[in-house]
Amino acid sequence: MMEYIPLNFPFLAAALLVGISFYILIFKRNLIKLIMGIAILASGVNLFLVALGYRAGGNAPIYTDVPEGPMVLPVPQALTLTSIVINVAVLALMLTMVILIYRHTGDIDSKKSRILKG
Amino acid sequence: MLSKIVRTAANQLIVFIVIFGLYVIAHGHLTPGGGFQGGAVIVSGVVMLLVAFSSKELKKSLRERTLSIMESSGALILIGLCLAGIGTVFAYNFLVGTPIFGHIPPAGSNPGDIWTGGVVPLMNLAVGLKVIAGLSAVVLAMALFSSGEEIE
Amino acid sequence: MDKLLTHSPILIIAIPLLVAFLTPLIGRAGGKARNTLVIASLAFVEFLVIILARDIHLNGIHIYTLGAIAPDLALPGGAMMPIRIILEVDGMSIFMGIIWATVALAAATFSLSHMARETGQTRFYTLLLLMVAGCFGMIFTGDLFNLFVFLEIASISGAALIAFRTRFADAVEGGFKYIVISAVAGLMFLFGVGLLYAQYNSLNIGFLASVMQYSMLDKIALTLFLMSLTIKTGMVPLHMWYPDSYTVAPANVTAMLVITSHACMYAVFRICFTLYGGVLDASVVGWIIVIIGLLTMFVGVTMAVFQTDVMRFMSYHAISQMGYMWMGVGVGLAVLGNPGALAAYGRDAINGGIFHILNHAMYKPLLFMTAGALFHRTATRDLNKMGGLGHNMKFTLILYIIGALSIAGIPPLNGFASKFLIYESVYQFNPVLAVVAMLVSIITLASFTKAFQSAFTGPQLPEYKNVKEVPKPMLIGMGILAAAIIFTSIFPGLVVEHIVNPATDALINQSAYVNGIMGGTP
Amino acid sequence: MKRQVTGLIVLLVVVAFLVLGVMLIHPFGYPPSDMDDYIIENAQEQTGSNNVVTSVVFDYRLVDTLGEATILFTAVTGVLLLLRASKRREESS
Repeated sequence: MMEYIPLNFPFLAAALLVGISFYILIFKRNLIKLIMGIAILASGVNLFLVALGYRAGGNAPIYTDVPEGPMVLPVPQALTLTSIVINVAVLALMLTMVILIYRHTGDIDSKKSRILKG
Repeated sequence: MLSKIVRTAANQLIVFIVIFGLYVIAHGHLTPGGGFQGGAVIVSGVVMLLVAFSSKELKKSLRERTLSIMESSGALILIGLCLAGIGTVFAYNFLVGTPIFGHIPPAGSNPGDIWTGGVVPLMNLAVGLKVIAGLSAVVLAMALFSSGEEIE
Repeated sequence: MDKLLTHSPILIIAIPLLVAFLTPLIGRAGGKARNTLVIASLAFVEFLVIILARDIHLNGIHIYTLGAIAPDLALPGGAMMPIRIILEVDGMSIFMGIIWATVALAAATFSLSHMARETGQTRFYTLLLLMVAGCFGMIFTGDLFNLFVFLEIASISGAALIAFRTRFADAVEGGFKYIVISAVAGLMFLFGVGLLYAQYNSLNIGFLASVMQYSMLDKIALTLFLMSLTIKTGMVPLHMWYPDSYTVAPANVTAMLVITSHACMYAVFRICFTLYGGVLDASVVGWIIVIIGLLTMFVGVTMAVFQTDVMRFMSYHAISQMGYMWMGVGVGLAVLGNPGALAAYGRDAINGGIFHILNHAMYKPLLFMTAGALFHRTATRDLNKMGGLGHNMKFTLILYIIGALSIAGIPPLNGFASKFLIYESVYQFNPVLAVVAMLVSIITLASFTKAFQSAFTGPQLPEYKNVKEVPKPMLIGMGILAAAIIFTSIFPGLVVEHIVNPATDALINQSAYVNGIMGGTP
Repeated sequence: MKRQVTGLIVLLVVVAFLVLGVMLIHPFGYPPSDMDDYIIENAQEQTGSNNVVTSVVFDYRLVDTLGEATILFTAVTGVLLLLRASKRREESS
C-alpha cells in the first residue's frame, strides 16, 4: 500500500496546469498559443478527473486475468475518455478556423483583428 | 512526397498499424482499449501515410465521399443499437443472455471470452468505424486545404 | 401512444440526432427530400414535446433511466444512489422544451429560403439538427456530466454555424471567439463537476441535492458553475463576445443561439434552485444574480443605442433583455428562505422572470429573423444604408412592428405582461431596481423606434427600388413566432397558468425533483 | 499596462481559488466510492463485459458516449463545412 500523501500533489499539479493555461489565455495574443492554452487547460482538467478515481494500490478495473486486490474507480476513467474526445473535436474545429482566419487576414495575431481584440 | 525509403517503409508499417488498431477495437470489452482508442491508432497510420505520400496521392485512394458515408453509417449503427433496446429502455443492453455476444463471464478474474459483452463489442466496432472515418476526413481536409487542393 | 409518451424524453433528443446522422446520406438524393425530412422531424419533435408537456402537467415529473430494465427505475436493486444517466423532465425543463421546439421549427422553416443560395446546405442542416438535439439534452438531463456533454454539442455546432459564411472574415472570427469562450466555460464547468464528484461520488443532480452539505468545496464548485455559465450566457462582466459572435451568424442561426443562451440560463437556475436549493445561502447568491442582471440590463441597452449594424443592435438588446430575467428570478432566489416574502412577491418575481424568458424567446428570434430578411434583400446590415424598405416589404414591416412593440413592453403585447410582473414584484423588494428596469424599457422603445425609422420609413432609396418581399418560407417561419406572440398577448392568463406557473413551482419546490430520483428508496 | 495588472489579478485569484479547492479534496488514493463499488461488483453480471471501464462507457453511461460520438461527428461536419465554403470564395474571386 502506498503511504498517505498529505498534500494532494496530483490534484495540485492539475490545478497548476489550469493556472498555466489561464496565464496563456490572459496574456498571449497569438491564436495558436491561445489554442495551446486551451489544450493545456483540457489536460489539466483531464488529469484532475482521472486522479480523482485513483485508489491506493488499485489495479486497472479489467477482470481479464486481474491480480487480487482493490480496483481503481472506473467512472472517472470513462469521464476522462469522453472529455478527451470532446477536446479533440474542439481543437480540430479551432484549428480549422485559425487556418481560415490566416487565409483571410494573413495573420494569426489577435491584436490585428477587430473582432478578436479584447 | 518523401523519399522512396520512407514510402516503402510506410507501406509496410501501415499493415501492422491497422492490424493493431483492429485488435484494440475488437478486444475493447476484454482488454484496455476500445473503439476510440483503436480508431485513433489507425488514424495515426493514416497520418503517417499522409506525411510519406502527399495529400494529393492519398486523396486518390481515400475519397472524402466514402469517408463521409462511413462516418454517417458508424453513427447510425451506434444510435440504431441504442434505439434497438427501446423495447425495454433506450440504450438497454439487449444482447446479454442471447447467443450473440451474450455469454456472461464468471465472476472475478478470468481469462476472457470474446463472446461476452452484449452490445458493447458491436458499439466498439461502430465507434471505431466512425472515429477512423471522421478523423481521417478532418486530417485529409486540413492537409488538402493547406496545400490549396480541392475539397469536395 | 402510451409507449410513445413513456419514451418521449429520449425520443425528443434521439430523433434529431438520428435525422442528423441520416442527412448526409439523404442529402445526396437531393435538396427537396432533405428539407422535407428536416422539417418533418422537427414538427414531430414539437408534437412529442406537446404531449409530454400535457402529461407532466397532469402527472408530475417524468423520469427516464437510460439503459435500465424499466424507465422509471432510478435506483437499481441494492444501490443507494443512481448509477445510470437519468433524464428528469419537470415543469421548468418542459417549459424550455416548448420554447426550443417552436423556435427551432420556425428557424428551420426560415432557413429553407434564407439559405437557398448558399453552398454546403446539407452540412448546415446536419449541424442545425445537432444543435437542436444538444439543447434538448441540456434541458432534459438530470446528470451533471451529461449536461456538460450536451452543452459542448450545442457550443460546437453553434460555433460552426456562426462561421457558416466563411467568405466573410468576421464570420470566421466570430465563430472562433465563440468556440474559445465555450471551450473555456465548458472546461471550468467540468472542473466543478469533478469537485462535486470527488466529494459525493455521484453525478446525478437529484442525488447530489439530497446529500449536499454546502461545504467550502461545494461553494468553490458553485462559483465555478456560475462563472462558466455566466460567460456562456453573456452576462455583463463577460459579455463582450456576445454581440461579436451573434452579429456575424446567419439570422436564423442567431435566432437559435439566443435560445441556447437561455438554455445556459436554465442551467444556472437549475443549479441554484435545485442542486443547491436546500442549503444555498439564498440571499447572497440571489443578490449577486440581481446585481449581474441589473448591470447587464443597463450596459446592454446603453451600448445598443450607438449601434448602426442592425444585428449588433439587436444583440445588445438581447443582452439587455436577459438582465430582466436574471433580475426577476434573482429576486425570487434572494427571498427563497423567507416564506412570507416569497408568497408576497418572490413567487411573482420568478413568474415574471420566467414569463419573460418565454416572451423574449418569441420576439427576439422574430426580430433577428426580420433583420435577416432585410439582409436577404439588401445584403447589408448597416441601418444607415437602409431606408424606405417599408414600401416593398410590407409583411416584414408588420412582423418587425409586432416584435418591436413587444420588446419595448407596450401594453397590449406580451412583453408588457411579463415586464409588469417584474416591475411590480421587484418594487416591493427594492424600489431602485424597479426604477432602473423601467428606465431601460423606455430606452429600448426609443432605440427600436429609431431603427424602425431608418430601415422602413422615409423615401424609397433608388438602389432598393426593385426589392421584393421575402419568399414564403421565411414569412412562415417569422409568422409562427408572431402568432405565438399574439396568442400570448391575448391570453396571458392562460399561458401563465398552464406553462409558466408549473415552471415556477418546479424551481421553488426542490424536494419534488429530489423525490423523483430518491423516492424509490425504502 | 492596466490590462496586464487586471489580468494578473484575475490569474492570481483563479489559481488561489483552484489550489484552495484541490487541497480540500479527499486525500489522494482514498476516494469515496459507493457508486463505483456497485459498478465494479455488478458490471460483469449486468453487461457481460470484463473491462469495467468499457462497460461504464458503453452501458452505464452510454448516452454520454453517444453524445461524445455526436460531438466528433459535429466537429467533422463543421470542419468540412468551413473548408468547403472557402473554396467557393476562391472560385468566385
